[in-house]
Amino acid sequence: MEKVTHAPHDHYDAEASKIGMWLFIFTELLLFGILFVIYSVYRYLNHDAFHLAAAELDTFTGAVNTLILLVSSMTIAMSVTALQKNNKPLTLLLNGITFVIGVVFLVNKYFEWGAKFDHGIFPGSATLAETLSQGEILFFGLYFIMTGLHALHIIIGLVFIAVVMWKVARGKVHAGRSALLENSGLYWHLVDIIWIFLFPLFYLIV
Amino acid sequence: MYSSEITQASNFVKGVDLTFLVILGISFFFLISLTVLMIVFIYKYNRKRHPVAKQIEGSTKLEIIWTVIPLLLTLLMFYFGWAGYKPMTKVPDDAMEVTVYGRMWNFSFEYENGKRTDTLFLPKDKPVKLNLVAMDVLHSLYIPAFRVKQDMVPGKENNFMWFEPQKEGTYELFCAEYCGLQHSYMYSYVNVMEDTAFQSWIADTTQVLAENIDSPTATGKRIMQNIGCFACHSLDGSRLVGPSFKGIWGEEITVVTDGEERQVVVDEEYVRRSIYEPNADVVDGFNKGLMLSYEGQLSEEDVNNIIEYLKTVN
Amino acid sequence: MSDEKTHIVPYRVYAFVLVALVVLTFLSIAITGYDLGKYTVAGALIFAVVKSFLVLTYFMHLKYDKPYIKIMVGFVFAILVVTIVVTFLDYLYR
Amino acid sequence: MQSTNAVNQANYLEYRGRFKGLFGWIFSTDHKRIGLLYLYSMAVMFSVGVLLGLAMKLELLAPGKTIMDAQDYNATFTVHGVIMIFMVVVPGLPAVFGNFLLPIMIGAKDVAFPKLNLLSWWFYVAGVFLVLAALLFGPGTPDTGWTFYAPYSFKTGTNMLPAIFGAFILGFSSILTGLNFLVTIHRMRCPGLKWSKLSLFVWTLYGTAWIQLLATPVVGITLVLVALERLFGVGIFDPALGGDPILYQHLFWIYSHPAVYIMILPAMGAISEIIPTFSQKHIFGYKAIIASTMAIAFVGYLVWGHHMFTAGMSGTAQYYFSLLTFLVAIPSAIKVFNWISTMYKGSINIQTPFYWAISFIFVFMIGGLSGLVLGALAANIYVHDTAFVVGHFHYIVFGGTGFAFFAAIHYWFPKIFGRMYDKAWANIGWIVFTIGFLTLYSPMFYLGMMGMPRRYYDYLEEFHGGNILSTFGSWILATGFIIIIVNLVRSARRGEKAEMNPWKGKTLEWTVPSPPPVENFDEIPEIAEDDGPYNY
Ligand code: HEA
Ligand code: HEA
Ligand code: HEC
Ligand code: CUA
Ligand SMILES: [Cu+2]
Repeated sequence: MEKVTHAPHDHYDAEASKIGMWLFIFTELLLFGILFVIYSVYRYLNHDAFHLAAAELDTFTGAVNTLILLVSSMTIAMSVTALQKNNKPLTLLLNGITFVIGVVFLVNKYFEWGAKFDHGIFPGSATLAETLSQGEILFFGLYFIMTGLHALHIIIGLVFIAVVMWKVARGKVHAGRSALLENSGLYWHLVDIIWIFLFPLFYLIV
Repeated sequence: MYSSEITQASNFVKGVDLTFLVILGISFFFLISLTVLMIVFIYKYNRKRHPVAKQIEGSTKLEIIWTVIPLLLTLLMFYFGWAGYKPMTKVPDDAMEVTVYGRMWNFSFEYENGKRTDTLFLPKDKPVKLNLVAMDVLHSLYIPAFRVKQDMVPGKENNFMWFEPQKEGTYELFCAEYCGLQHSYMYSYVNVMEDTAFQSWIADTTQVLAENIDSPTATGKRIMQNIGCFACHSLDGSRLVGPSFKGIWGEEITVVTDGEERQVVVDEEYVRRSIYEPNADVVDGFNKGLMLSYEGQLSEEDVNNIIEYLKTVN
Repeated sequence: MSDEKTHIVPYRVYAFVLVALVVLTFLSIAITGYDLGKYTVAGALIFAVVKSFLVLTYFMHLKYDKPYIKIMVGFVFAILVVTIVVTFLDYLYR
Repeated sequence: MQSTNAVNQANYLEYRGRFKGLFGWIFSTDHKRIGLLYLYSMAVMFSVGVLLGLAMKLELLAPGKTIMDAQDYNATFTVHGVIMIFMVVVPGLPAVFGNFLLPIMIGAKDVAFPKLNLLSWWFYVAGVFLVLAALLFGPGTPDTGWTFYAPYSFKTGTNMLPAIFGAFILGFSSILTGLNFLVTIHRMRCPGLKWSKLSLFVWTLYGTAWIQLLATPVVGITLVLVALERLFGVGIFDPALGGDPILYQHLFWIYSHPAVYIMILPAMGAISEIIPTFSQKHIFGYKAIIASTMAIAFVGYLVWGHHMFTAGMSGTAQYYFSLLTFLVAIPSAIKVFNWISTMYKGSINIQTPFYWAISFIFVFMIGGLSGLVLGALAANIYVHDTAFVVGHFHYIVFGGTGFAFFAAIHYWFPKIFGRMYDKAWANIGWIVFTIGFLTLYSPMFYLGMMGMPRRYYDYLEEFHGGNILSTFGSWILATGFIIIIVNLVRSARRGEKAEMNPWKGKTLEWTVPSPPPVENFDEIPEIAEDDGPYNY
């Protein structure tokens, strides 16, 4: 580190904010990781019921959501390149695409959950308790918790992206100070990775 | 350790106590020698006596020594702990079985012939296997004199413990897992007797019969005692977890049914429902979900006896 | 420090990665169509692992980051795996 | 090390920033002020916890009801445990001394993210208020024990939700502090300060920060699940819906065991600073101590199941956890040996911090060795959930972290406040306190071996003797505590002015004035190649 002469408060260290973000991502990974532990334990204990229940979920919606989320991950990754090449409009456009895709993802989720609710499948519902086995109740409990928490992270990610876009537009985030954009990217990729695991575990393995 | 004069109260005492001795022995050795060493250093190398420190940065040899020796010692400790514990998991085939029901906040014991008690009676020198059934939350069955303890987990299959009492006498039995308000009153006793005495005790159902003929009220009270109603309901009007039974018969009370308040009179039907579906009508001012259904545990006849008894509590 | 040399990743790298990810997704959907019995879960998870590996290395720039960041990331995933394994020491042998 | 006196700057206590008075503190991003904010808020919470502890002891003075009902007692030990663990010893040394000293010890002007640092404190306060709200409003104080074991935690009618969310937010505060420290240590070391030259306190903060970061989310999500369970009945831990209560215990201890090392590691770090200073001698086995720190942090992550030996785990898991528990004891042993060897051929200057440090070693050994008893399967089955465990963890949490905290506050007091306390009173406080401590907690080992279960409001007559002695000890302890606190509070305002380096310490914080100026250093120091933190 070279000598810092100005006040510490506005000193900018891109690497510091990057590892700060990574460390935060680690905590998120553990948060979801523990849910995966719970999932695998209950899957192990209620093997057949999980199979049955997973069949209830719509693979198609899940697959669509997976694909669009992957695309959004790419666009936000590209936006960093765009910023580094000093292409501000393209940066904003790519971020905008990511944002829109995130919203579409949520809309899909809304309809998916809505359909489940219409069938009387939601935590604590009477249908669950009366018609389904314990393993299936657990499956849906985990389904709602994990996808719900994931959706919450999408929302946080969207807010993050919106803030970054605003700062890019205002010129506060630019090629020389791109850490914030990169961090929003990192966060968004994390959300993507989690979905990469959620998708097979809930929708695919039937 | 637990009153040393009654050691050997069960077949596990030896293994457990040996583990204690080994670990405590090593521990005291280290505690005392390190403390003494520390005091000696402080005295000897005090600034007055030793004004200039000699700079020593470390010694790899010493580091290795004091990594390896504790390592070996801890492995030894692990070994004793393991060896003392191992037999606790292996139940002999000929063990006598007793089913233990744990609920807030009492134990009840059911023997192979259906007899139920609130104190555990056991024959000496015979292995017993206790099948543990938790009705509501976690409890833990703990008999210090026998050095045994096992949590009772609701919904868990194959939840058991075993031991072989080896000395006649009466021993305490505690609930060792925190289970709510009356946790500290969830204790009972183990009564170990000669095999012959035990056999005649268990075969003796006359006591029950006599009381049956005697009067239903006495039977009702005994059933309630054994299954543990009085952990939550008092007979003298004081408020425990549930409403007191004093003078409830014929009383008009406020209950909450499906979220709505209504008035009911305590009669046979209401009491029966309170026992089989306690959460249908919840007495105003008390918590739902604490009392559990006794469906399958108390027969129609038992409940009739309880009702007869409740009529008399004034 | 803001002038620290940053690696600019060309757009096409990202595009390739996306194609790979999409292909893997379809493959994993296809493969669960077969009845692999016990290996269904393992199969699906392998695809997920490969996909997240791609995301980590390219989208998240790990490839171009200093070694200590890579080590940290690897370490955290290892911790997660170990936690699961140790938990299963209980459930597998109950 | 080269000293850079920033005599021209105002010291951090007097400095006037954007805001005046109280606001100048609670909106300050200065790491030193934040450290003191933690100190004061923790001291308040700690006093509440202590009062609850004394109340419990008074209740246990005799069998039957002494001063409170069973429900109150259960609520009391729950709140006592929650306050002591989540609000006092987990943030404990890192939040107070870590914040104050870390930047100075690595030659930086502040932590990497000063605003985040302030936010952590705000989270801490918010968490505290949420938990307090659970006590004062709603259907009753939580009564589950600090472990919140399922299924009782969603069966009880008491006010669990605010308490759970409070603990969750406290966890968040802890994560942010850890994150901040990690980045600071990675990025802000002054030139020449290689990893192999960091002071040992910084090393323990580093290890602790990793545990905070990686373990705390686990308890966060677990508590959220309990909350969801209460709100919606999802079934995750409810045996009636197929859930497994033992899985709850796994998750809880995956956090809470590493958490005990969050408590003890910085404490060990502080001791590793004090012993060389007062022996005027290089620490013995610098590298071995660092290695043992990291080993504790890592292996400590893998032994959680030793709290569950009677819970109904598989045999394999029990053997594994017991074995690893023994392995994690070895690095602690290494530390003890190195500390004692540091005194060998030193030139020992006996002062209050040193008294605290050696009593730390003593009670820590007792606590740790009793941990070995608990780690052995056969012995654990017998004394699990008895007063023996209560004895173990008070010896090691309170005797370990608590004593180290007192050692640390007496050691760094002149640096923090720029004044010196009355040494005679400090020593009197120490001796009274230590005697009280031993009287209070030693009988618990005995009671546990007699078979008295913990969390018992009432007990049988045979346990009476031990409890009387123990209650008696709690009063001596409280007396000592009052002496110490009064002495410190008085001296912070009226004590003699302290020198820059009263103990002749060698780490960087002794090269700045007492109290340190706002930005710590006028000029960032540079560490020479052959210089190190313990070169006397
Ligand atoms: C600061 C916190 C702290 C620390 C550092 C420790 C350290 C240790 N703890 Fe403790 N523990 C707690 C806090 C802590 N514990 C708490 C709060 C609980 C109760 C939770 C609850 O249920 O509410 C608990 C409970 C607890 C249990 C569960 C008891 C039960 O409920 O049945 C066990 C069991 O193995 C255990 C073991 C150990 C061991 C082996 C160590 C070791 O790390 C100790 C290592 C130290 C030494 C060994 C001493 C120093 C070395 C020497 C003097 C040299 C000689 C040594 C050898 C030859 C090896 N602890
Ligand atoms: C740091 C942790 C800590 C501390 C300091 C204490 C302090 C005290 N504790 Fe304990 N206690 C716990 C942590 C702690 N406790 C936990 C986790 C439980 C388990 C709860 C549960 O079962 O869920 C428990 C349970 C517990 C019980 C058992 C309840 C039961 O099982 O029935 C009892 C019984 O008497 C008790 C008594 C006391 C007393 C009398 C004090 C004190 O009042 C003694 C007086 C202390 C002092 C006078 C000063 C000490 C100074 C410091 C530690 C450093 C200062 C630090 C700062 C200012 C930041 N406590
Ligand atoms: C765990 C504690 C607990 C146990 C054990 C328990 N009860 Fe209850 N009981 C309650 C509570 C709490 C209520 C009030 C709420 C309700 O009605 O569900 C109650 C209500 C009742 C009522 C209605 C009382 C009234 O005033 O209207 C009856 C009758 C009753 N219980 C009988 C019994 C019998 C008989 C047993 C034993 C076989 C028993 N209870 C065991 C907790 C318990
Ligand atoms: Cu049952 Cu405690
Ligand atoms: Cu532990």
